[in-house]
Amino acid sequence: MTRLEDSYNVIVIGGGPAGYVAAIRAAQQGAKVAIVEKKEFGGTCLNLGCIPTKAYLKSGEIIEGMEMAASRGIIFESVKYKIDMPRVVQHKNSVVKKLTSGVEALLRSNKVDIFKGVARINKNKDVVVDDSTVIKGDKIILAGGSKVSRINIPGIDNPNVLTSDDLLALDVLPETLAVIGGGVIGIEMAQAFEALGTKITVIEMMDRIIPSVDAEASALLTKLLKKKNVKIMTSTKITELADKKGKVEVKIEGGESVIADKVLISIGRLPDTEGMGDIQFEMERGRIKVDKYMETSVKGIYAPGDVNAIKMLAHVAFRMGEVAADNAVKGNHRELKLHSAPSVVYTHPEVAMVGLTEEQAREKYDVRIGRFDFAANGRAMASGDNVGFVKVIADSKYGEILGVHIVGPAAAEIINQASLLMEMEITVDEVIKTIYGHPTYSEALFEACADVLGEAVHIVKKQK
Amino acid sequence: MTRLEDSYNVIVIGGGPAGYVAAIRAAQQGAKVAIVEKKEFGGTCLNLGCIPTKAYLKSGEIIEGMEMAASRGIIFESVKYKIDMPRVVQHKNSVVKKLTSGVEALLRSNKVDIFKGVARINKNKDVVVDDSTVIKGDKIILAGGSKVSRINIPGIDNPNVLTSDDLLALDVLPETLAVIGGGVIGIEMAQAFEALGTKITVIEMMDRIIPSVDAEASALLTKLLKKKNVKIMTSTKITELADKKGKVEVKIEGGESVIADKVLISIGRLPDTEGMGDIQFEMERGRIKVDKYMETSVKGIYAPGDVNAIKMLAHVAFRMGEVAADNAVKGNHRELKLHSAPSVVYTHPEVAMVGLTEEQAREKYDVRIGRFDFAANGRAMASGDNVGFVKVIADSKYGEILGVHIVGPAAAEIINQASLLMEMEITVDEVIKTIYGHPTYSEALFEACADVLGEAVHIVKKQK
Amino acid sequence: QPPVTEKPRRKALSTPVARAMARDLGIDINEVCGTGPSGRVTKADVENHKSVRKPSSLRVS
Ligand SMILES: Cc1cc2nc3c(=O)[nH]c(=O)nc-3n(C[C@H](O)[C@H](O)[C@H](O)COP(=O)(O)OP(=O)(O)OC[C@H]3O[C@@H](n4cnc5c(N)ncnc54)[C@H](O)[C@@H]3O)c2cc1C
Ligand SMILES: Cc1cc2nc3c(=O)[nH]c(=O)nc-3n(C[C@H](O)[C@H](O)[C@H](O)COP(=O)(O)OP(=O)(O)OC[C@H]3O[C@@H](n4cnc5c(N)ncnc54)[C@H](O)[C@@H]3O)c2cc1C
Repeated sequence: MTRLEDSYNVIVIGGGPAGYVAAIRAAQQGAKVAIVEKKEFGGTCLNLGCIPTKAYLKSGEIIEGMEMAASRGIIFESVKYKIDMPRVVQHKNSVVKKLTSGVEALLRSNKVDIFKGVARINKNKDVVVDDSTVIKGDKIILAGGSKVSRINIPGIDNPNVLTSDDLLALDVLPETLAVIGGGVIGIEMAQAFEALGTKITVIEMMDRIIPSVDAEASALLTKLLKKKNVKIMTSTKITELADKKGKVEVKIEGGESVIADKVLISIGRLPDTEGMGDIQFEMERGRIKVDKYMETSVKGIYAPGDVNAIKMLAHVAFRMGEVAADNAVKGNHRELKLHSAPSVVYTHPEVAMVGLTEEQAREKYDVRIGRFDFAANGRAMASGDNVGFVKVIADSKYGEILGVHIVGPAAAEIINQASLLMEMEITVDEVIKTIYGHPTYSEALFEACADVLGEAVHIVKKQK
Repeated sequence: MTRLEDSYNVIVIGGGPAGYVAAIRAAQQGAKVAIVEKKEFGGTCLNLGCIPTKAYLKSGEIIEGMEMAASRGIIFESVKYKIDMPRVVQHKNSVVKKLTSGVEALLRSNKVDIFKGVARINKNKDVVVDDSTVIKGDKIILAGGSKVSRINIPGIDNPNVLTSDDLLALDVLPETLAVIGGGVIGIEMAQAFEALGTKITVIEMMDRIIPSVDAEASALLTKLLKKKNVKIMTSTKITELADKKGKVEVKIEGGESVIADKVLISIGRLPDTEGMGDIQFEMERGRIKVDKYMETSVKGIYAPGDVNAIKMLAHVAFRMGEVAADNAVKGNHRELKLHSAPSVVYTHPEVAMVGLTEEQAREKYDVRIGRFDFAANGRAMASGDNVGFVKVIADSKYGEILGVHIVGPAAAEIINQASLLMEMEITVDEVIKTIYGHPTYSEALFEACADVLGEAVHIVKKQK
Repeated sequence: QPPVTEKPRRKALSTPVARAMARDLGIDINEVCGTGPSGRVTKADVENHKSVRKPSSLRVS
């Protein structure tokens, strides 16, 4: 075993969003930092998550644009196209490569020492890389992230049963795909492959897809996906995955089987706890427990990001990494706050939310709802992208914004404004003092806030 | 002459953004309101401005999407297309029609009485429609808007010399177009027609196009337009428009002529003061002077929107209309504030700004600049739309945001966030407390704010 | 030469929700100690102020 001379203020395990941000942040504050990564920098997000899916979805948008071209007077000689799947994958990989090498450059420019290999913490709280190199540090940030979770169901090992990792590497477009699990990942994949031309069936156990978003948003998304011929089965349980002459037969409890070329299992993700090594952490159903400072039950070891499974999102991992770094370097002082962290589903149209759903808000507050439909938004009309709405949930006493739910164009961008409103405790009456540029999609947020107050100009007045 | 029995609390002249918003707002506050419109509701903005241009620009985006499809693995059978110009115009008209009839529905639902015809104010401060119907009211809101301004230059009456109104009605796509005046309207038109396939030359008197935006933004836009083969001539004066066998020869002072099928004159707009009738207002170079309450020199008559030419933008007209209505109905109490009104140029990529330019800010403040390039933004990369930057200008004492300048994807949406920050006096260190969703274009604003503080994680650290 | 790392200081600010709540409860917002970003007075600060205030008004000084 090699023993390194160097000793660090902070050692980070894992180079995903939580880890690389923690490392850079700690370095920015003057700490001497090492980071250990066993695969590629950027973690799930850059390599197998956020970025690859968005590259595919954009391709889908191009195809949709093309399909509405004729009605706008752009007459293509032919509207036929084929998907060159190896090229799709290669394009995606080249985007990923640029971003991951970008992360490495960021780390180097901040003088973070880079170790490649599997890190495990030993009994002395040293970090051991590939069972050989020992690194010593004052504090450890364990940001191992997550991996796909599997279900224990007969036939799960069929080679045509895929994880999202596998699906994103596939260089033959499947004709048919069954998506088991209609959460965010399942639905984004469904949307992406639908746009490329695959025939999709989504199978969800709960009574609606993406149960985490507002009921109305989920319902509209369901309707829109069905219109694109995505088959959606809710309240449906699968019992077995059987081989059927090279296809997969997905057996359904009390119903007819679904046959598909490939099956995507997208039922959730589990913390990757390989880095724990010899340390016993307080756990909670496979997750490393952390306090509001992102510190684990073991003093001096922090665990930001998917590894604590509080909210498995890249931007949450970013923030957790920042908080962990600040506390590791300067002592526990910065608390994690997540009440204004948005969630986005990158479908077309996009679905986005922040704060409470209407159901949740009504339990705790006396609420007023403001609503604006994109059907009446000038930019949405001009762009032919006018399905959806913005719903603002405010408390009726102070006009505080409790939640915002959007289905529609630019939802992912508009929701950041809503997050800012919530973070800065800006009331609906203050929002409408701001001048929103015209024509913009985000005017819909302005109008929805005005509607909370009964002052929206662009909403037809209900007659009594 | 008919004499109406009815008398109104507020009479609005002009049904454009300033006028229809004023009418609805006044009605919402319980006033009895009449509105007079001589052409179509929605004014310049809906009929001949914001909306038609954005419909064209979206079509351009579809074509650009198509052009990058192959690199993403979407192989179209043919990438050839032709523009069916009558259909382009008809599509645009159908969007416009939906929106303008929407405005009429809004007015009716708010019980605003509608008069069609030319309104003029007589000596008694009554409003006379088409020299026949007299309407009496307590207050008048004169929102006559603006019309194209012409220059006195030989050859201006050549039928191939067009205004933006004419160009948007054209149902034969010109092969070549000379754009006289490289302001917002000229450049948007250049972009739109370039995308449809016209060969464009922009001729601008000043030393850069869109001189109102930040120098760096103007320079980047120039570069990008040139890459698309738009020819841009700055510091260039024209002397004559001569007929040249059915084409137009644009003669240039001290230089070679530009020959084009059509010439667009986009050198500015002038207030439409037809509604003034017999009233003498205090004027300023053709503009009706108003105070901060939007009231003219004549008590009880307000003049919001382009007619006062303070800032000829639709969203500014909206706000002025609101302010005028509030003051007309409840007495002067609400002041117009424009410091956080954004401006957008709907090119591709979009250009947007709010507040001071870097030059202006440096004159008055000790500033710090934060900057983030879309080249390092994940969503921009995944979408293949990664040219441009966000620049945040903050004062170094309090971190107050003085100006934000954006060239890049979703700039028009992101700028509304920046307006909100300025309006709410949110400092850069507060912005970065907010969690921005990932991957989004607006993360670039977050990073630029962090850069002001030297805390951006996603910017390569400069080595000393 | 080490870089000047003096961070921008800020104005005394309050959030709109905090202002609405203070108005409603008859609390002078300027008396509330701000703990939010930039020292901005937040809703939580007004709520805390409220609970701190009560006993202090009983105190005889
Ligand atoms: C298909 C898909 C799409 C998604 N889309 C989005 C989206 O649009 N927006 C969003 O916010 N989130 C999205 N997510 C979630 C997002 O990817 C995660 O929340 C985020 O990556 C979590 O960051 P992390 O750093 O905690 O973990 P990870 O990204 O998983 O990174 C952990 C890193 O640690 C390394 N590692 C683990 N253990 C060790 C060890 N012992 N030694 C050395 N290295 C180790 C791993 O190799 C990995 O690189 C998506 C996820 C998936 C699967
Ligand atoms: C090509 C182009 C593109 C533009 N793009 C944008 C953009 O993207 N964003 C933006 O913010 N702004 C844009 N503008 C500017 C925007 O259109 C104007 O700022 C806005 O329309 C001003 O509103 P207004 O109500 O003051 O005037 P107008 O829209 O001009 O409306 C005035 C109305 O009053 C009527 N009227 C006038 N006199 C009388 C009378 N005596 N009796 C009865 N009716 C009368 C007119 O018929 C008209 O309908 C654009 C303008 C042009 C020309």
